[in-house]
Amino acid sequence: MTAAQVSAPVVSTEPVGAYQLITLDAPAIASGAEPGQFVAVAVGGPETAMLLRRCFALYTADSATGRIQIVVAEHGPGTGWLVQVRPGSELDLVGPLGRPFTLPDTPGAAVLVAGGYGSAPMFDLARRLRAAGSAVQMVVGAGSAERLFGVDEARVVADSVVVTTDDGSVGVRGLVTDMLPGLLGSPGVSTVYACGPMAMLRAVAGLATSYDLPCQVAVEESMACGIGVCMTCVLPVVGADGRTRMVRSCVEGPVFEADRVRWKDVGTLPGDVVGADAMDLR
Amino acid sequence: MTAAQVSAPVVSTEPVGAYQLITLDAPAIASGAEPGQFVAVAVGGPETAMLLRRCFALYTADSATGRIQIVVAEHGPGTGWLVQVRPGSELDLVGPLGRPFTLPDTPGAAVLVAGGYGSAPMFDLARRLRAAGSAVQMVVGAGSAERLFGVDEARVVADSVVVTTDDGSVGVRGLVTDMLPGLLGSPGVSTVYACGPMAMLRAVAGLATSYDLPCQVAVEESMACGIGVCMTCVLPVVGADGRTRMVRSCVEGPVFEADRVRWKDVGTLPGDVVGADAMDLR
Amino acid sequence: MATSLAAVTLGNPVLTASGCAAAGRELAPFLDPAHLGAVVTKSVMLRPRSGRATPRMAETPSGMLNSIGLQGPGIDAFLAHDLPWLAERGARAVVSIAGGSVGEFAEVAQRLVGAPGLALLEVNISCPNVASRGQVFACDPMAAADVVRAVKAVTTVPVFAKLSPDVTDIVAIARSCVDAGADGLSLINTLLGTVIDTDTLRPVLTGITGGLSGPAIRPVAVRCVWQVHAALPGVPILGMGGILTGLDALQFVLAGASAVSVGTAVFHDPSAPTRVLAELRAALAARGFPQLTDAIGLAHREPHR
Amino acid sequence: MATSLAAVTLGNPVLTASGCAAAGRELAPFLDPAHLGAVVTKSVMLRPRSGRATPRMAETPSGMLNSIGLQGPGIDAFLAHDLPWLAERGARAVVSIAGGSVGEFAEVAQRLVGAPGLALLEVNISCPNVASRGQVFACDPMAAADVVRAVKAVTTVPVFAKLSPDVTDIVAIARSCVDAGADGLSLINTLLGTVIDTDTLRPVLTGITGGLSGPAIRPVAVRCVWQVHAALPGVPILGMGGILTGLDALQFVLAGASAVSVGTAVFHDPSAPTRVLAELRAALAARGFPQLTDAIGLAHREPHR
Ligand SMILES: Cc1cc2nc3c(=O)[nH]c(=O)nc-3n(C[C@H](O)[C@H](O)[C@H](O)COP(=O)(O)OP(=O)(O)OC[C@H]3O[C@@H](n4cnc5c(N)ncnc54)[C@H](O)[C@@H]3O)c2cc1C
Ligand SMILES: Cc1cc2nc3c(=O)[nH]c(=O)nc-3n(C[C@H](O)[C@H](O)[C@H](O)COP(=O)(O)OP(=O)(O)OC[C@H]3O[C@@H](n4cnc5c(N)ncnc54)[C@H](O)[C@@H]3O)c2cc1C
Ligand SMILES: Cc1cc2nc3c(=O)[nH]c(=O)nc-3n(C[C@H](O)[C@H](O)[C@H](O)COP(=O)(O)O)c2cc1C
Ligand SMILES: Cc1cc2nc3c(=O)[nH]c(=O)nc-3n(C[C@H](O)[C@H](O)[C@H](O)COP(=O)(O)O)c2cc1C
Ligand code: FES
Ligand code: FES
Repeated sequence: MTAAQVSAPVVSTEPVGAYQLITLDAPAIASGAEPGQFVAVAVGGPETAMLLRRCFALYTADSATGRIQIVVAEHGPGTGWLVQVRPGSELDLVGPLGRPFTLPDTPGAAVLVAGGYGSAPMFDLARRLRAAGSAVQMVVGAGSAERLFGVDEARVVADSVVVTTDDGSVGVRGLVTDMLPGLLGSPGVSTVYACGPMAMLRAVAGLATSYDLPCQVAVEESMACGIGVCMTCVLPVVGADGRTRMVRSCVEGPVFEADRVRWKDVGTLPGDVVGADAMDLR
Repeated sequence: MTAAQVSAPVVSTEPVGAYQLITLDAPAIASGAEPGQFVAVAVGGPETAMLLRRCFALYTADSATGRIQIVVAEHGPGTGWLVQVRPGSELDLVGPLGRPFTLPDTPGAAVLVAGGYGSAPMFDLARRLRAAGSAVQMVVGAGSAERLFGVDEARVVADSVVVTTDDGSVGVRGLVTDMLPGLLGSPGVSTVYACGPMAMLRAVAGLATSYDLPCQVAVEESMACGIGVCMTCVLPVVGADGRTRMVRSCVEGPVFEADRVRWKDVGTLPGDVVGADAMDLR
Repeated sequence: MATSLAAVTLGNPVLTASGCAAAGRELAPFLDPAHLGAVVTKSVMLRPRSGRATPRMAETPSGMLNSIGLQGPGIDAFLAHDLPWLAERGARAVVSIAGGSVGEFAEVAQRLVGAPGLALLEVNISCPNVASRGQVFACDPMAAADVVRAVKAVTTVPVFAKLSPDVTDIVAIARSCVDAGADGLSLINTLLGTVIDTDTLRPVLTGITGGLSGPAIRPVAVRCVWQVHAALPGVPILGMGGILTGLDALQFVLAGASAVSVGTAVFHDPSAPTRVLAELRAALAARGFPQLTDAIGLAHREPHR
Repeated sequence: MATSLAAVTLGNPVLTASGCAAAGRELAPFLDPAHLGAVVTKSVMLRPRSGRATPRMAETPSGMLNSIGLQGPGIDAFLAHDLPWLAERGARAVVSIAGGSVGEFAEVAQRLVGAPGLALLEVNISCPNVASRGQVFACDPMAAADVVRAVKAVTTVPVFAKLSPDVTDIVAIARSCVDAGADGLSLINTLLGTVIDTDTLRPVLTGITGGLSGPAIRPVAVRCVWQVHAALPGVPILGMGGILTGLDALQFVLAGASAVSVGTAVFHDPSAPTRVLAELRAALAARGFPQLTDAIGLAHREPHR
């Protein structure tokens, strides 16, 4: 669906572990949004020095109630402002943005891998997968217990859930990727979805490839506009023609086929990227 | 007393006519502040694009309770932010700043002339004048009824009060200065104080001179620092030596002897100002 | 609110800025490109360009740095896919062109001859994102003039030279471009800036320096418009740099701009150009200007009314 | 956190900026000037100067314009009243000097010979507030060098030339000053800007243009420090422009500054210099730098650790 710019009343805002769960009244965004899409939020209020919007994955988007939810990790000044916003005030949102996860053509068993707040888009995805007849196994991990988001909900929406923490405070000590070899090798597993830090996505992508499984990942690149006009959010992605281009993650992503992303070249300019040869002109 | 920089909790904030009356807990400023002094308030919160503090005359400063009050007229974005600040939040203040009104050496009858929020410093001044044995007559004016501040309080602190509005919605239709010829000519009147827009101050100054009365005015010049380091807030003032200098209204004012200010030259650079001859060097 | 940029009359004076609206299509959910004065497209070069490695941006106080490196599809793909889309929607196109050599500029301009919907060429001689500072045409009056002359020689639409503020004397560059045949000037491109990441202890941008845009630079942009209009009052100016509101746009008009581009503001507010237009219209009406042209350069004249 | 600016060792690297702290006295309620690296005084000229007519300032997004016009008491009054106050309090003074001619610079420097507490001269060849842009020494490598040479000839303290960012090639100006004997460079002075009042329809400032300062210009300032340090790694730099926090100061240090000046931030927060110092100290400690000097220019080196 088409993106809209709306002023959305904050219905509620509450801490959930290390995060702030913000519920907004935004019917124009809620209707038609799909898992993996995101919203771009203006931060700082009037006369702010922070010019750029901040992007957040949609955790829920309910066209019936017109509400959406985002899960905000406090990081710098923009998210610092956002977690302080009080119910009743309005947030200026643009969304839904980006390409969502797509469901498999035929049902099977999906493994959903989430790191930290990267689990946010996974619950709606899990519901849709199950509604379409797929089994869902979730692996939810984070640095520590309070940085896990939605473990209880995972137990509801998934057929099985594995939890990991780096410090072992909850679940298995270790990384989500430590759990994957067992899971991805299980009979029936037919597809992988992942959302989380880039290093995790890269590792998941590698494992999915080694098990010959299709894998979709939602990446998180620094974005100035979120709508495809600025070209700041690119990463090297291999096209259908086999050639690599610097592709905008805000409109052609954030969800990509994992095997299309040139993971080890992210943040570099490989010489074989289309148009890289023109760069040394000057 | 010395100025301090403090983080002051907002005790209360309420609309009063066209203004917002803000009460702050700021003992370091309240103790020792005198009428005519002001505070410089940081506006916009963290990450604001508004770099400069906004200045407000102290309406009250109570060393017993540690509280101060300011009267804020919404003007642009800074005051727009300030009038929205909620009780419990903290404002970053510097004060008390500037030279206050001084009391006459011998008691007499003082006429206090105030335009709009310019009445704010006048009530404490009136109380001090009466405590020192002077009679106080107040002339309080504004464009319209809701832009009058403190008429009821004026009736308490002054021996007589005249109210004017440009539109005649309350009191006498006209300008405060229309009332002055009668008042200044009354027997016993020995001094004049004024605070309000520059045009009003200039007119009051002229009338005081014509009645040969000493007059102190609190001016309002655009201020970048409020503490005397930037030289933005100057106006041409005649010194004891008879020579005119560009004088900082934040530290050598905001209260000036009205007859020292070269009213018609404000906003210009008269050729006889000390150092004006050096300006055409380059 | 019609205005003209040299021989071109525009329905209104608010345009997008090059590099801040791609070729218009992505803004369609938020505004109708045909309702703008024109869409200024991302600078296009002869060949496809990958642009730089990321990170390509850093937020700064009231601004941002970008170091895109002129990523683009090249002139052929632009002509095949981008320009026709604008033309079909009835939007006017100001095509921004860039080049690594005088010849490349001329070649790109040549390919654009007769292109549908093309109203004007903006010659980006000032992009500070390219590695070698020595090669920024806009910093050298001669080089700037050479580009303008070469482009003028091949095109029939008006040519605007887009200048960099990072020069000692912008009027000298402006004059040189006008003497070489520029029909007008676009002022300003970004300022060169750097942000150091205090965690990695290295520059944030892969390119070390990037272009500073947004409200932070607005006073510099208004100053450039003021200086150039004062020196060359007959030369039309497309003003830009930090415009967020209609009153910001009015500052540029009063300083001497005949039209304005809204750039970085689009990232904050995708419908900014149409909002700025509405606000500018209201601001002019509130000040009693029967038409935009009455306000152009007015701040140079002694107090009126 | 000792650092040195040429032959001068300072107890710490945080100074005030010229024109943003007067001669230190007014800051005494908020900080102890002796606890700063040094107090940089408002540029002083030979004769008393009235400065310009008001309005002298305009707030801008994350910045401000000023057009003070170098108001000051003249060198004699400065020597009689201002410098002794700093010396008595044990504060080090960097005296900023300005002039309308090479001779005036030299004359002011001459009068300062042997003045108590004088640690260093900062030669303000770059103030953009003066009417004639043609006369800004900092925009011409030759004129800049002439001033430096004349000042060096009469003084024994180190001489820092303070450069303007409003030039095509700041490295060329820097090099010219260093070749003429400058012991170091202060980077940067304000950028030239204009704001139009959309109510009066005229420029806000009486002087039309003014100097843009504050966080808005920080990326430009860091870029200038970066470029000059890259070209002249042995030349000490006093960095400034938009520093509000210790991390801002660290950006300048990593880009190549040996010390920093805190200017406009003082208007927002009168104790900003001491706060910045504390924050910088904490930031260095958190990053494991045993001393400040280990961080100077580090961002130029390839990723470490
Ligand atoms: C598609 C997408 C989905 C995201 N979903 C979520 C989410 O569901 N929950 C959540 O907490 N965060 C999410 N993020 C990350 C979030 O956008 C950043 O944490 C946030 O922008 C940081 O802003 P700041 O002002 O707090 O930090 P600062 O570091 O001060 O931000 C400065 C600038 O850098 C950009 N930036 C900084 N960190 C990131 C980052 N990790 N990713 C992208 N841009 C960054 C900011 O947008 C801003 O422009 C998402 C990012 C993207 C691109
Ligand atoms: C000594 C002094 C005492 C004052 N007392 C009061 C008071 O008691 N109540 C009250 O409502 N206002 C008072 N003012 C005026 C008040 O400071 C301005 O209205 C306010 O700064 C406007 O800020 P803004 O962001 O809303 O408007 P903007 O116009 O957006 O402000 C932009 C800039 O201009 C400056 N500025 C704008 N208008 C004025 C002005 N009239 N005087 C000085 N600076 C200005 C601002 O400080 C700011 O730096 C006083 C001013 C001074 C100097
Ligand atoms: C992300 C980005 C990309 C830009 N790309 C171009 C470009 O390709 N060609 C060009 O002439 N200017 C380019 N610019 C400069 C803008 O067109 C404009 O001149 C500048 O950003 C100042 O305006 P603003 O502050 O409104 O953005 C770009 C600016 C940004 C922010
Ligand atoms: C009000 C004001 C007055 C200034 N006066 C001078 C001056 O007299 N001499 C000088 O060299 N620089 C002067 N400057 C420039 C500052 O010293 C500094 O170089 C510049 O403002 C950038 O730093 P900042 O952003 O921290 O203020 C002045 C700046 C301001 C804001
Ligand atoms: S964020 Fe602007 S193109 Fe993707
Ligand atoms: S406001 Fe800075 S000196 Fe008065």
